[in-house]
Amino acid sequence: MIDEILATLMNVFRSNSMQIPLIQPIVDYLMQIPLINILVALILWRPFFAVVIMPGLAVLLLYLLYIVWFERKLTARIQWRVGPLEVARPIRGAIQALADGLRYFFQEAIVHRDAHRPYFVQLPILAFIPILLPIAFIPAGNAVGIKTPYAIQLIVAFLALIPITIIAIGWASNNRFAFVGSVREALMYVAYEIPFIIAVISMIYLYGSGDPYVAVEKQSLVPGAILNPIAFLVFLITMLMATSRLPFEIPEADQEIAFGPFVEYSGMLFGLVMVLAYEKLYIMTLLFVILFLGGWNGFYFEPLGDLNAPLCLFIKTVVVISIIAIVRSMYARYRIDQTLRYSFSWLIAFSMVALGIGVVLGWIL
Amino acid sequence: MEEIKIEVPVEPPKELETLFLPIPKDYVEDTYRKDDFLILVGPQHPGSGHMRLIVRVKGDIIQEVIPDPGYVHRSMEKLAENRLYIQNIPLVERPAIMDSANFNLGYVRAIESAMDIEVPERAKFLRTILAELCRIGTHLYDAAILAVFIGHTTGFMYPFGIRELICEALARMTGARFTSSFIIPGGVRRDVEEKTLRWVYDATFAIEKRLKSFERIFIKNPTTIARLRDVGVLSKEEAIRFGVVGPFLRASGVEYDTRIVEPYEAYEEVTWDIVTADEGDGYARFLVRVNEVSQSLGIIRQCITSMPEGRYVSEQICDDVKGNFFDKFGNLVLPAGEYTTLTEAARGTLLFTIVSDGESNVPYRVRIVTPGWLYLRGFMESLKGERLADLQAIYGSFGYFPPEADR
Amino acid sequence: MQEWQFVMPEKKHKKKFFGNLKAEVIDAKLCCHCAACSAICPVYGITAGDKPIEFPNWVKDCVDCGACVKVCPRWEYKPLNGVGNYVEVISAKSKRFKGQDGAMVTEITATALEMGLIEKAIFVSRDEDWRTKIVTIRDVSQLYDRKVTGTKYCYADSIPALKEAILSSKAVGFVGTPCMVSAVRKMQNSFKKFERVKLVIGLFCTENFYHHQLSEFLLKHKNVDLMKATKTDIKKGKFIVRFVDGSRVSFPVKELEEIIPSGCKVCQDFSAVESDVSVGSVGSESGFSTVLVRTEIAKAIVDKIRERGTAEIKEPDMGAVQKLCDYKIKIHPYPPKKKEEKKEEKS
Amino acid sequence: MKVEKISRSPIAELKRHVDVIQEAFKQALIPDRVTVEYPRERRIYPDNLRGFIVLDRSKCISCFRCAQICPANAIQMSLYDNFYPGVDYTKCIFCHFCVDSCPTGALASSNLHDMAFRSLEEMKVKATQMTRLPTIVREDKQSVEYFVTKKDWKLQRKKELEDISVLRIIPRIKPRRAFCEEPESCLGCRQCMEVCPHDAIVMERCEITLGGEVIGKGCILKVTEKCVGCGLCVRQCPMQILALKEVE
Repeated sequence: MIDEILATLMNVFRSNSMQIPLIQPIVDYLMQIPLINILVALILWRPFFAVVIMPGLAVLLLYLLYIVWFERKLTARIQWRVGPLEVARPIRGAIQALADGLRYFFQEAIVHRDAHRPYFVQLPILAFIPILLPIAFIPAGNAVGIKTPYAIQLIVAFLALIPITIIAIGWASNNRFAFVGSVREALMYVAYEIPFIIAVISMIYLYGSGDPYVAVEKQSLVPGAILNPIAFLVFLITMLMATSRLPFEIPEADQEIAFGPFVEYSGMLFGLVMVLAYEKLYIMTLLFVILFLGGWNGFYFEPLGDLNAPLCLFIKTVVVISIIAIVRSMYARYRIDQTLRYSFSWLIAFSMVALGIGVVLGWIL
Repeated sequence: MEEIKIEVPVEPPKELETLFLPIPKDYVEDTYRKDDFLILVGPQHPGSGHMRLIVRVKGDIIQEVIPDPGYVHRSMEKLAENRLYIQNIPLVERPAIMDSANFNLGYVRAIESAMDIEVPERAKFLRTILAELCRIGTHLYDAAILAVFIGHTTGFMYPFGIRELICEALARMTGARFTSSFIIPGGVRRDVEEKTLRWVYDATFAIEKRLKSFERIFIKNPTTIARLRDVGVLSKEEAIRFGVVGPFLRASGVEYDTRIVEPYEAYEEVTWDIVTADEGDGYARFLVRVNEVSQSLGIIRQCITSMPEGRYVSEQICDDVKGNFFDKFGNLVLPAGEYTTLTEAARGTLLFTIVSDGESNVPYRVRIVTPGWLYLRGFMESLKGERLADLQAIYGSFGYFPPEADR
Repeated sequence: MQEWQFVMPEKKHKKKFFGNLKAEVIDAKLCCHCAACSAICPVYGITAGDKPIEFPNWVKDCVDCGACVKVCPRWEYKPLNGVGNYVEVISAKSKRFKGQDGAMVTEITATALEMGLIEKAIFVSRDEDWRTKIVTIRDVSQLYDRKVTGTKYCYADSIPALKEAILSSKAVGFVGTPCMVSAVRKMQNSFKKFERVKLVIGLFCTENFYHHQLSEFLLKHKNVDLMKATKTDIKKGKFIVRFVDGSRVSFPVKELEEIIPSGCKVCQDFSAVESDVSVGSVGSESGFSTVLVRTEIAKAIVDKIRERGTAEIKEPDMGAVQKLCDYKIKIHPYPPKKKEEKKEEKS
Repeated sequence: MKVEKISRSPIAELKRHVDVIQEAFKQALIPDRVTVEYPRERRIYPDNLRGFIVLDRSKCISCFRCAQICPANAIQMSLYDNFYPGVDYTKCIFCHFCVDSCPTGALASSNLHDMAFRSLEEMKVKATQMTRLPTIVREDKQSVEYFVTKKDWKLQRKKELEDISVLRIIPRIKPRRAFCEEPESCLGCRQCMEVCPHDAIVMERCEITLGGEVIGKGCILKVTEKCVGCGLCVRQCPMQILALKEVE
C-alpha cells in the first residue's frame, strides 16, 4: 500500500522535476537511496521548488539576511560611517541580521495589560498569509507553484490584504500612537492602492494578458520599463509607499509616533513585524521585475538548466532592491497630508496617462 | 459639506488620572467632551527630548500644547550658591555643553564687571574664537536633531561628522573637546600657539567644504523644504510678544543680536552680518542658523588673521595662570552688588546675574536665564493649528534643548 | 628662619584656659556676655548668642591658647566707674536720622563713614521678634532703616562680627555697651590687629537682658507681645514699650530685677569710660542725646558734624549723668554684697 | 543680511531632487568617510589634552591647593601617605583646575583619555598609582591623525603608534616660605603648628622678656628650614597674620 503511494508520488514528482545538469550526478546518486530519493524528488518537483526554494521561502530568508545588512552598510557608507562590523569581522559584519534575529528570538515578548491579547499575538503571524500566498503564483521559468493566466491580478489582490492586518495590529495594541499609526496606514492604503492598481492594469492592457508568461515573453526584446516608463515610475513610487519606506515612512514614523502600529511589540513579535515590510518589498519587487524588467529573461548557462530562470529572477530582484535601499539615506519623511495630496493629484494623473499608453501600445502590439 | 454629528460618549482614559499631569482634571474632561484627543508626547518618546508635551489634537490638527518641562532640572542656581566663584565655571557650562564657551563667557563677564577687570586684547580675540566655535557646534547639533526628527538619518550624521572638527579645534586650543572651562576672569587659562591657530584657520575652510555636501543632501533637500516651509509660522509681532530670542527672533524679521546691541569681546573689531529672514516659518529658522554658521566661520577667520600679540590674562590678576590658579582665584570675593551680563549664546540671549554680599567667597545668588526657557512660549504658540506630524519638525526647527531650559 | 613669641597668661587653676575662664568668670557670675571670648577663640568653640557663654566639650576641644582669658574684660575684674575723662560734652539731635533719642550714634557713624575714617561699622539690627541681628554698615543709606537704629536692650554678638570685619578691612567702627567697649580695648592691648578698630562708640548702660527672658517676662507679667512693638525705651526708671497703633505700656524698671543677668549686677561702668565717644539720653531733654567726646578722633567727627550742621546742638545737663553714674555704683556694688538690698527707685 | 529665498517652481524642485540623488550616489561610490575604527586604531590627540592626571611625588609639597580648588570634590589627600593627593575618577570632570593650581608642577596632565576600571574602588586612584600612567590594554595597530588643509579634511593613517605623553609645565614660581607679618597679633593658638604636614613650625616654652624684663611665661614659635611654602598655615591662621614670602 505505502509502496504504491510512494511510487505514485514518485511518478508525479519525476514527471515534473527540475532539470539541472550541474547537480544531475548527485541527484542520480541520491535517487538510489530509499526514502531519501522521495525527498530529493519532492524538492526538485517544480511547484514545490518554486514555492519553497527559489524564488520562494528559502531564498526569501537569505534575502532578508542580506538586505537588512546591506541596507545598513550602504546607509553607513553614505553617512561617512562604517556600519555593522563587529559581528563576524572578516566578512564585514554580514551576519549582523542573523545575530539580531537570534536576539529577538530569545527576548521576552511583552504583551501589555490593555492590549487585546489573542489578536495582539496572532496578527503578526496572520499577516504572513497574504504575504506568502502570492509566492505560489509567481512563476520563474518552468518553476511555478500554481499556473494560472490571472496570476498578476491575484498577486495584486493578495497584496491589498496586508494593510488590513497592520490596521488590526494597531487596534489590538490599544495605544494612542498605534491608533494614530493605524489611521495613517489606512489613509496611505487608499492613497497608494489606486495608482498602483492602475499602473498594473496598464501593463496588463499592454501585454494583453494577466499571465506572467505572456508578459515576460513580450519583453524579450524591449523591457516594460521602456515601453511604459510612466507606469514604471508610478509603480516604483507606490512600491515605496506600500512598503512604508522613506520618504513615505509615514505610518511607522518612529520620531513622530514611535513606530506607529508596532509601538507595543517586543521580542520575536517585533522581529516578525519588522520583516513584514521587507517581505512585502520582496514580493512587490518580484512583480516589478516581471512587469517591467523582463522577468527571468537574461543569461542562460547550459549546466544550470531549469535553474537559470529562478536565479535570474532572484538576482534581478535583489539588485533592484539594493538600488532602492539608497533612497533611505536620501530623503526625509513627507507629511501624511502632502503624500495624500501628491498621490491623489499627481500620481493618479500619471497612472491614468500610463493606462492610456498601455491601452494604445497594447492595441498596436 | 454638512458636518455629521455622531454622539459617542468618550470617557477619558484612566491613565490620565493616575499619571501626574500639570493639567487640571476639568481640562481633561473638557477635552474629551469636545471630541478632542490628548496625546502625551514624552518623556520616553523618541521625538520629545527630556520633556513632556501634552498635545490636544482635533483630528490631526493640534489645538493646544501644554509643555511639562523640568525633567532635567538640576538646580544649577542653588548649587552655585555653595561653590567658590571659580568653581562655578564648570557648573555653569553644564546646562548646554554644546554651547559651553558662551555660557562660560557670560558668567565670567559678570565677574569681570564686578571686579572691574580690563581684559587684554589677545584674550578677547581668543574668547571670541571659542564662543564662535561653540556657536557653530551648537547650530550643527541642532541641525542634526532637526534632521533626525523629520526622519533624515544622513542629515543627522553629517553635522555630527563636521562637529568633530569643531571638537578637535577646541581640543587643540583648550585641551578638552567641549566644556573646556577655558575662560577665566581676566582672560583665558593658557596662551594658544600660532600653529594651533593656523590649524583652526584651515579647519574653517574644511568645514565649509563639508557643509556644501550637507547643503546638497539635507538643507536643499525637497523633502526638508516640504516639511519645514510654511510650518510653525511666527509673525514679527507674535515673535516679539511671546519673547522669542536669538536666531528664532531674527528668523521672524527682527534685527536683534546682543553682539550688535551691546558688543562685547572682539565683536566690534570684526565685520559680520546679522542674519535675518522674513518668513518666520520653520525653514527660515533653520536657514538663519545655517547662514549664521558661515558668518561665524568668517568671524573666526578674521579673528585669527588679526590676532594681536600680548598677554592672555590681565595683569590685574596675575602674570601666569599656571601654578597661581588657586592663589589668585581661590578666594575671590566680589564687592557687594548685583552684576548682570547679556550674552548672545547660540540659541539666543543668555542672562547671568550674580548677586554678591561682599563678604563671602561664594555668590549670594546666581540667576541664569537661558534662551531655551525664553522661547518655550513662542515654541508652544507656533504649534497651534499645525498637524501632529509637524510637532517634531517645529521642535527641531527651534532646536529646543530641555537641559538648557531646565538648568 | 623666623621666630616670634607670645605670652601666655597665668593660670589660676590647673585646667585648660577655658576651664580657668569658666571657673573665674562664668561660674563666679561675673560674665557680662560681651562674646569677646567667642570671637577670639581660634577653634570657634565658644558659643554666645541668647544664652550664657559656654564651650561644649571644652575639655577635649580647647587648644589651650589663653586668648579668651587675654580678652575677657572680667578676668581680674577691676570695676570702672564714674563719668571718666572727656574733652567735650554736647547734647545733640540728628537732623537726618531717626533713632532712639537724638540718633547721635547713627549720625556719628554716618559722618565717620563719609569722612572715610572707617570703612564699615558693626551695628545691631533686629527682626520682627526683637531678636538681635548683626548688620555690617558699609554705606550711609543702610542707616535709614529704622530697625538698625534704636536700642534693643538685649545681648548681641557684635564682637564676633567685629573680628570678621577687621580681617577684611583696615578701619572699622563699633558700637557697644560699656563691657563690650572694655573688651575691645583689652583686645587692642593684647593683639595688634585690633588696632584696626578706629572708632568705638559706647552707650550709656545700666543693664542688659537676655532676649528670651525679656520677651517671656513681658508676655507673662505685662501681657506685652514684643512682635507688635515698634520701640522699647527706658526713661526715668520706667520701661516703656510702644506699639504700632501708638499705645504704650510702661512699668518701673525695678520689676525687671529678677531677670537682670548676674554679670550686670557687678558692673559699675555707666558711661563707657574707655570709649572714644559715649552716647546716651541721660542729661538731655527729650529727643536729644548726650554725647561725651573723649578722644581726638571723636572730636574730629563732632567738629565735622558741627561744621556741616547736620545736628542741632545744645548744652547738656552733666549733673544728671554724674547722678546716674553714682547711682549705678550704688546699686551694683563690687564685690557683690551677699544680701539683697532694697533699692530706691530713682525718679 | 537676509537669507535667500527658495524657489517654489517645479523645475527648481526637480533640480534639487537631482542634486540629492547625485550627492547620495557620489557618497555611495567614493565616501568621505571620517570614522576612526577605535580601538584598532587610535586618534593622535594634542599634547595638551586634559586626560589622566600624573603626580610627581618628589615635587608635591602637600599644600592641599588641588583638593580645595576641585569643583567636583574629587581629590582626597591621603592621611597615611604624607598628604599626597589621590583623584577619585568617579567624580573627576577633567577640568584640570588642580593641575593649574599646583605651585610646584607636581601634578601634570597626560593625553591618556581612555582609562577603564574594573571596579568603583579601583577608580579612587591613590597617590602611589598616580606617579605613572596606568597600563591600558592597547589593541591599536596604527594611528590616525586629522589632516586638515584649506581644501579638505582627511584621516591620515600612520604605522607608528600613538605616543601617550605627559605634559609637565613647571610654573615660574620661586620657592616660598611661611612668614609671620604681625607677631604682635598672634593668639598663641598653635593652629599653624597643628596643620603643618611637614612639622616645619616648632614651639619652645620659655620665659618671655621684653626690653630685658621678664614679663611672663610664654612660647616661641619658629618656622624652620623644613618649610616648603605650602601655605596651609596661612589659610588656617584665625587672625590671618601669616603670609607666604619668596626666599632666595
